Amino acid sequence: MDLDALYQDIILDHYKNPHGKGLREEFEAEVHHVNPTCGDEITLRVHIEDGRVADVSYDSQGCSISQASASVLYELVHGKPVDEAMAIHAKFQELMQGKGQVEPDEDVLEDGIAFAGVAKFPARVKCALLSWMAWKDATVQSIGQTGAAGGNQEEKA
Amino acid sequence: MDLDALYQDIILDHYKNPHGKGLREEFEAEVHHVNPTCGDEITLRVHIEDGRVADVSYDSQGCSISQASASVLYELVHGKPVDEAMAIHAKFQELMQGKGQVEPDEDVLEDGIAFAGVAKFPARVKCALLSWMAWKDATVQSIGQTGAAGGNQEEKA
Amino acid sequence: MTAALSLPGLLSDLAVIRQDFPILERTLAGDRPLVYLDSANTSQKPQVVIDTMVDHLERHNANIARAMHQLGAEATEAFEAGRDKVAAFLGAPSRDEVIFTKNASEALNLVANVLAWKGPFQVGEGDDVVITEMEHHSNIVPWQLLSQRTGASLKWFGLTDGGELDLSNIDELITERTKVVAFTWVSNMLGTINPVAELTRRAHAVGALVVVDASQAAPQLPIDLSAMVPEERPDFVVFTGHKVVGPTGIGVLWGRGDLLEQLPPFLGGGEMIATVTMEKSTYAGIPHRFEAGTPPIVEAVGLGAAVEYLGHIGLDRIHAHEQAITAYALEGLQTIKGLTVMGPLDATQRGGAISFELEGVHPHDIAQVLDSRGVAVRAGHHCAKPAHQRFGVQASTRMSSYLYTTPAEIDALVEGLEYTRSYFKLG
Amino acid sequence: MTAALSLPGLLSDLAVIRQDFPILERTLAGDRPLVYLDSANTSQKPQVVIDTMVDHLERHNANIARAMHQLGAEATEAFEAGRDKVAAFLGAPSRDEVIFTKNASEALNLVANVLAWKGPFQVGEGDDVVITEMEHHSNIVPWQLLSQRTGASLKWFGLTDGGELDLSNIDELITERTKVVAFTWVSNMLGTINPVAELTRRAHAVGALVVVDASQAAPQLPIDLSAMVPEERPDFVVFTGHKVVGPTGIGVLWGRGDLLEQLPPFLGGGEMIATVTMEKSTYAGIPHRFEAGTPPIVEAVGLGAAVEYLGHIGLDRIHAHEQAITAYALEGLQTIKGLTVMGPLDATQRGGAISFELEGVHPHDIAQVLDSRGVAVRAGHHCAKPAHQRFGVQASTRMSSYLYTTPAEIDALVEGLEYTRSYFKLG
Ligand SMILES: Cc1ncc(COP(=O)(O)O)c(C=O)c1O
Ligand SMILES: Cc1ncc(COP(=O)(O)O)c(C=O)c1O
Repeated sequence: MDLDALYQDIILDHYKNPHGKGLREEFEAEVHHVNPTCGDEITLRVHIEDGRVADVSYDSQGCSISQASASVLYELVHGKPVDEAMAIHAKFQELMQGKGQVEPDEDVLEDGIAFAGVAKFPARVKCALLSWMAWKDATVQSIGQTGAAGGNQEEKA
Repeated sequence: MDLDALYQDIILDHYKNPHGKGLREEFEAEVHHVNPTCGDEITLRVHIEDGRVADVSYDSQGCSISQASASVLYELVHGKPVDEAMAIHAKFQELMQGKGQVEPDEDVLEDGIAFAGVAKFPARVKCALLSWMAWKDATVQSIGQTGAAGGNQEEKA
Repeated sequence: MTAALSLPGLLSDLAVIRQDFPILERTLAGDRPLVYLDSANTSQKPQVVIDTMVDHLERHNANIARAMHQLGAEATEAFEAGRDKVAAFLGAPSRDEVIFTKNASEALNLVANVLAWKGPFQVGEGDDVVITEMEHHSNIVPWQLLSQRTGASLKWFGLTDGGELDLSNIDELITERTKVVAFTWVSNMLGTINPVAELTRRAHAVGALVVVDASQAAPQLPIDLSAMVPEERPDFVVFTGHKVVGPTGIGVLWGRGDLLEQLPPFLGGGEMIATVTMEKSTYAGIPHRFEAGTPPIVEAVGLGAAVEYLGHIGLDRIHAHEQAITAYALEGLQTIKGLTVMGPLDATQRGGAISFELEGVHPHDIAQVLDSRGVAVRAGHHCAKPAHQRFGVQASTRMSSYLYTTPAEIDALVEGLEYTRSYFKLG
Repeated sequence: MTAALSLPGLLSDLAVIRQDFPILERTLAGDRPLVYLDSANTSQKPQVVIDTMVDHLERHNANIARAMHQLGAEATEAFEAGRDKVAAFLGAPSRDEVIFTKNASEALNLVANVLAWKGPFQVGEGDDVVITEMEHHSNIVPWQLLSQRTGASLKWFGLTDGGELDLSNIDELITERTKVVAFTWVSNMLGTINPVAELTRRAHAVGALVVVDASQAAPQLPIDLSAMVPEERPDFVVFTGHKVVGPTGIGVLWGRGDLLEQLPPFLGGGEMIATVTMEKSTYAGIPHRFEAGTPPIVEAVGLGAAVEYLGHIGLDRIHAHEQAITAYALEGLQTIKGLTVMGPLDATQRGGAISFELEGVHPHDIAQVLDSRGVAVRAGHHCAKPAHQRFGVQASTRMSSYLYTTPAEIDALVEGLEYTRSYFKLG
C-alpha cells in the first residue's frame, strides 16, 4: 500500500492547520454526524445568506483524513453560491466513490484533489466524506428554514 | 441397515394388535406426551391400587415402534407392584439408550427384548420411549395423589 | 417404470450439475447410492459454495466494517458482495433493504417482534393479524406470541379440500382492523403456490403490512421484486440460506426501505448503533440497524456464491426442471395402491414438495424402509401441524426434489414405496 | 528489541501451532507477511476447523432432528456432538443448558428480551438492571432497550482511573431492587479481568440474576462452571464462536437449567415447539425451546472442532501464552515515546487486548501506517464508547494476540509504531 498516496502533504497540512474550525454563532441549521464504524464525529453549522454559503463552522474529532477533509470543505464552499457549492459537493463525492478511477478536476476541487489517493482506500472513504455529508444535510435544512432558492432539496441524502 | 432387526415380528404383532389400548375410567393421573420432532402423541392414564399398577390405559397415534412399545409397556407393568414396574422401566430405558450394546434380560423384559434392535436406530429410540416416559410421569403423579408408598418420586424425569 | 431422461423441462445439463454436488457421490450403509429427496428440508451444497467459504476462511478471514486493515477490507468487501448478490437474486429495489439474519425463522420473528414496540406500526388491542392454516410453524408461532403479548387478534385463512387457500371469506378476514397479513408463497407441506399479488393488493388496500415467507419459493421460483407493481409487492420477503444451496446460519429479510427505517430496533449491540452513551443510544441506518453483533460473514460469502450459482443455471430453467420432476413424481406416486397425495395435483400449479399418505403404514415406517434403500424423505408434521390437522392426519411422508434430482431417483422412490407395501404385507 | 523466543509461558510448540493456521502464510500487498494482531475482534481458523466443516458439507449435510434418514442421523449426531463439546469446554453442569445462538450479541439479547415478558423473572417499573461502564455495546444496548421498554432503571458500575471496576458504591448499586447484574468477564478494550465470583455472590445475595459476557474470556481463560460454588456461579454465560477459532454465525448461551425452563420463549418457530395448534402452542424443553428454526448446523460442527482444538492444546497453556505475549507487548509498547496504555499494566491481571493512545497521531492513522507494513490492529471505539468516553478519548488503537502470536510479531508492531512516529514527524 502506498502510504504517500493517502497522506499527501496537502492533507497533512490541513490536518495540522485546519481552516474554519470552531463553531460560530450565525447559523440556521446544526447537524451532528458520526461514523458508526470508527466513532469519528462532527458537529457542523451552516449559515446561508442571499443564496450563498455565508459560513460553515464545525467542531470535529477524527483522523487526519476526516479532519483535513472538513478543512478543505470549508475552503471550497464558504462564500460560494449554494448551487455552485452543491456542484462541488457532487464532484467531491464522485471522486471519493470512484475507487481511484476518477480523474479529479483541479479547477473545481483545488486542494480537494489531494483526496484522489484516499479513494483507493475503501475503509477511508467514509472518513473523507463525513464532513461533506454533514454539510449537505445542514445546507438542505438551512434552505428549508430560510426559504432561499437554489438548493436541490430532493437530493437530500 | 438391517430392517428386520428393527421390525421384529413381535413388534409388528403388537402394532397390529395392541394390548390394553383405549382410555379407561379408573385413574388418578392422566398425561399427554408428544414427540415434538415427529408429532407422535400419547394420552396415558395410570391407576394405582394398593401399591400396584392396577391399570394403564392409553390412546396413541404414531409409528409401529411407538405403538408396539405402548402395548408391550401395558403387558409388562399392569398388575405389577409399582417398585417392580419402575425397575422394569429402568431396564427398558437402559436397553433403549444403550446404542445396541446392552444385552436385554428376557426374564425382566419379555416381549420388550424385541426392541433391542431399535436401540441401533437413534432416530427411533424416542419413538420407543414415548409411552414409557408418559407412564413414569403419570405414575409419579398418581403416587403423589394417592399417597401410596413405593414410588421413587425424586427420580421424576 | 423406467427413467424418463428426456422429460420436457428437465435440465439439459443435469448430469454435469450433479457433479457439482459432492455429496451425491456418497454411498450409504449397505452400499446404497444416496437418493436425496429431502431438499425442501435442506438443500445440498455445490462445490463452488464450499470452496468459496474455504477460500474466505483460509485467506480473507477478518471481522468486517470495524477492521480497517487489509484483511478487514477484503472480508468486508466479500461480505457486502454477498449482500449485493442476494439483492440481485431478489431483484431488490435497493441493496440496503437486504438484512442478514440467522435463518428464515429469525427474519419472521424480527418483523413480528418489532411490531410489539412503540412506533408507527405498533400492533395492539383491537388490531388483527392474519395468517393461514398452511403456514410453517416459523410463520405461526411469532404471530401467536405477538398477539398474546399485545392483545391483537390472530385470524386464519382456511384451506380448501384441494389444499388451496380458501379465499371465500377474505372480506371478513382482511378489514380495516388488519395490521399484518403474513403467508407463505409456496407451502412446504402441500406444495401450493399462493396468489402473492392478489393477497398483497387486498392487504395494501386496507393499509396492512404484508409479510411473505419465501423459504420454499426462493429455491425454485424466479423472484423479481423490482418488477412488481408497488401495490402488489409485499413489504417483507423472507428466505433461508440453506434451502438455496447456501450454508446454514444465514437467512434473509428483505424489507421496504422506508418501512425498515421506521421500525424500532430488534437486537441491540455492536454494528447496529450510530452512537452509544450511558444516557441513550442512536441507531445506524439500514441494513446495519438490524444486524447486531458480528454477522454471519463466511455464511454471507457462501450464500452469495450459492445464489450466483443458481443464477448462472437460471431460475427459469430450475423452475422448469422442478415442474418436470414434480409431474413425473405425481404420476409415479399415483400408481401406488393406497397412496393419497395431499395438495394440488397439477404440477404446473405447485412447488416441488409432495406430501402423501400410504394406507396401512405410518410415515415413519415408510421413511425407515425407504432409508434402508438409500432413499431420503421426510416423515412427520414438517413443522406444519395445523395443516396436518386440517386434513385430519397427524403425520405424512414428504418427498422433495431440487435441481439435482433425476427421474431415476423418482423411480427409486416409487419402487421403494412398492417394497414398503410388500414389507408391511399390505395386499 | 529482538524476538524473545524463549519467554517463559510461551507455547513450546508455537511454530507447529502456527502451521495449523493457513492464513498466517498469507502475504499482503507489498509482499508483507501478515502480522495479525486483531484476534480480540475475530480469531483465525485452524485447518482442522475448516476441514471438519468441509467434510460435513460434502458428506453429511442434512437438516437435523426432523430428518430420520441416514444423512439426517449423521447431521444430528454431528450437531449435537458440537453441543457436547461446548458443554465440556465450559464445564457445564448439563449439556442441555447449552443454547446455540447466532453470536454473543444474540445470546445477550435473548436474555434481555425474554425478561420483558410475563413470567417469574419479568423486569418492570421499580426494578434495577445493573451493568458497567466497560461493557461492549452488545452488553449495553439490550439492557437499554429492556429498561426503555419496561420502565426499569439502568444503573452502571463506574471505572477507576486504572481501568478496574469501581466497586466502592456496590452497596448502592446492588440492592433489593436489582433484578439483573450483567458484566463482562474480560474487557475487550481495557483487558481488565473482573471479579466474577465476588460480583455474582453479591448479586445472588439480593436475588438478582447474573449475566456474564465471556466473549473475551472464553478464548483465553479456562472456564469450569461445574467447579464453581453455586452462589458464585453466574446464571448465564455468553460467548461467540468466531473468537474461539470457530466460524461466524454461531454463539453460545449457557444458562442455569431451571431458570431457562421458566423463561418465556424468545423466537418462535420450527424446532422450539412441543405442539402447535391454531388456538395455542406449547414449547419444547431446553435447549431446543430457545433454538427456533434450522440451527447453525455446520457452524456447530465447526465450533465443536474449534473448542476441541483449544482443549487439546490446553486452555492453561493458552492462558500462559497470552500472558507471556501480553507482558512482552506491554513492555515493548511502553518504550515508545508518547504512548499511553489504557487499562491494567500487570499482564498477570489482565486479558490480551491492549488499547493505547499515541500522542499526536489519530488511531486510524496509526492503524493505516501499521497496515502498510502488514500489521493488523484495530482502531476506533471497539464497540465500547462509554469506556472511551470515561477516559476522555474518542478512539484508541488496540492490539490483541492469541495462541498463534509470536514475540517477533510484537516486535513488528513496536517497530511499526516507531515508524508511525517518524512518518508523522513526531519529535
Ligand atoms: C466483550 C464482548 N462482548 C460481546 C461481543 C460481541 O460478539 P459478537 O459480535 O460475536 O456478537 C464482543 C465482540 O465483538 C466482545 O468483545
Ligand atoms: C415455508 C417455510 N418457512 C420457514 C422455514 C424455516 O426456515 P429456517 O428453519 O431456515 O428458519 C421453512 C423451512 O424449514 C419453510 O419450509
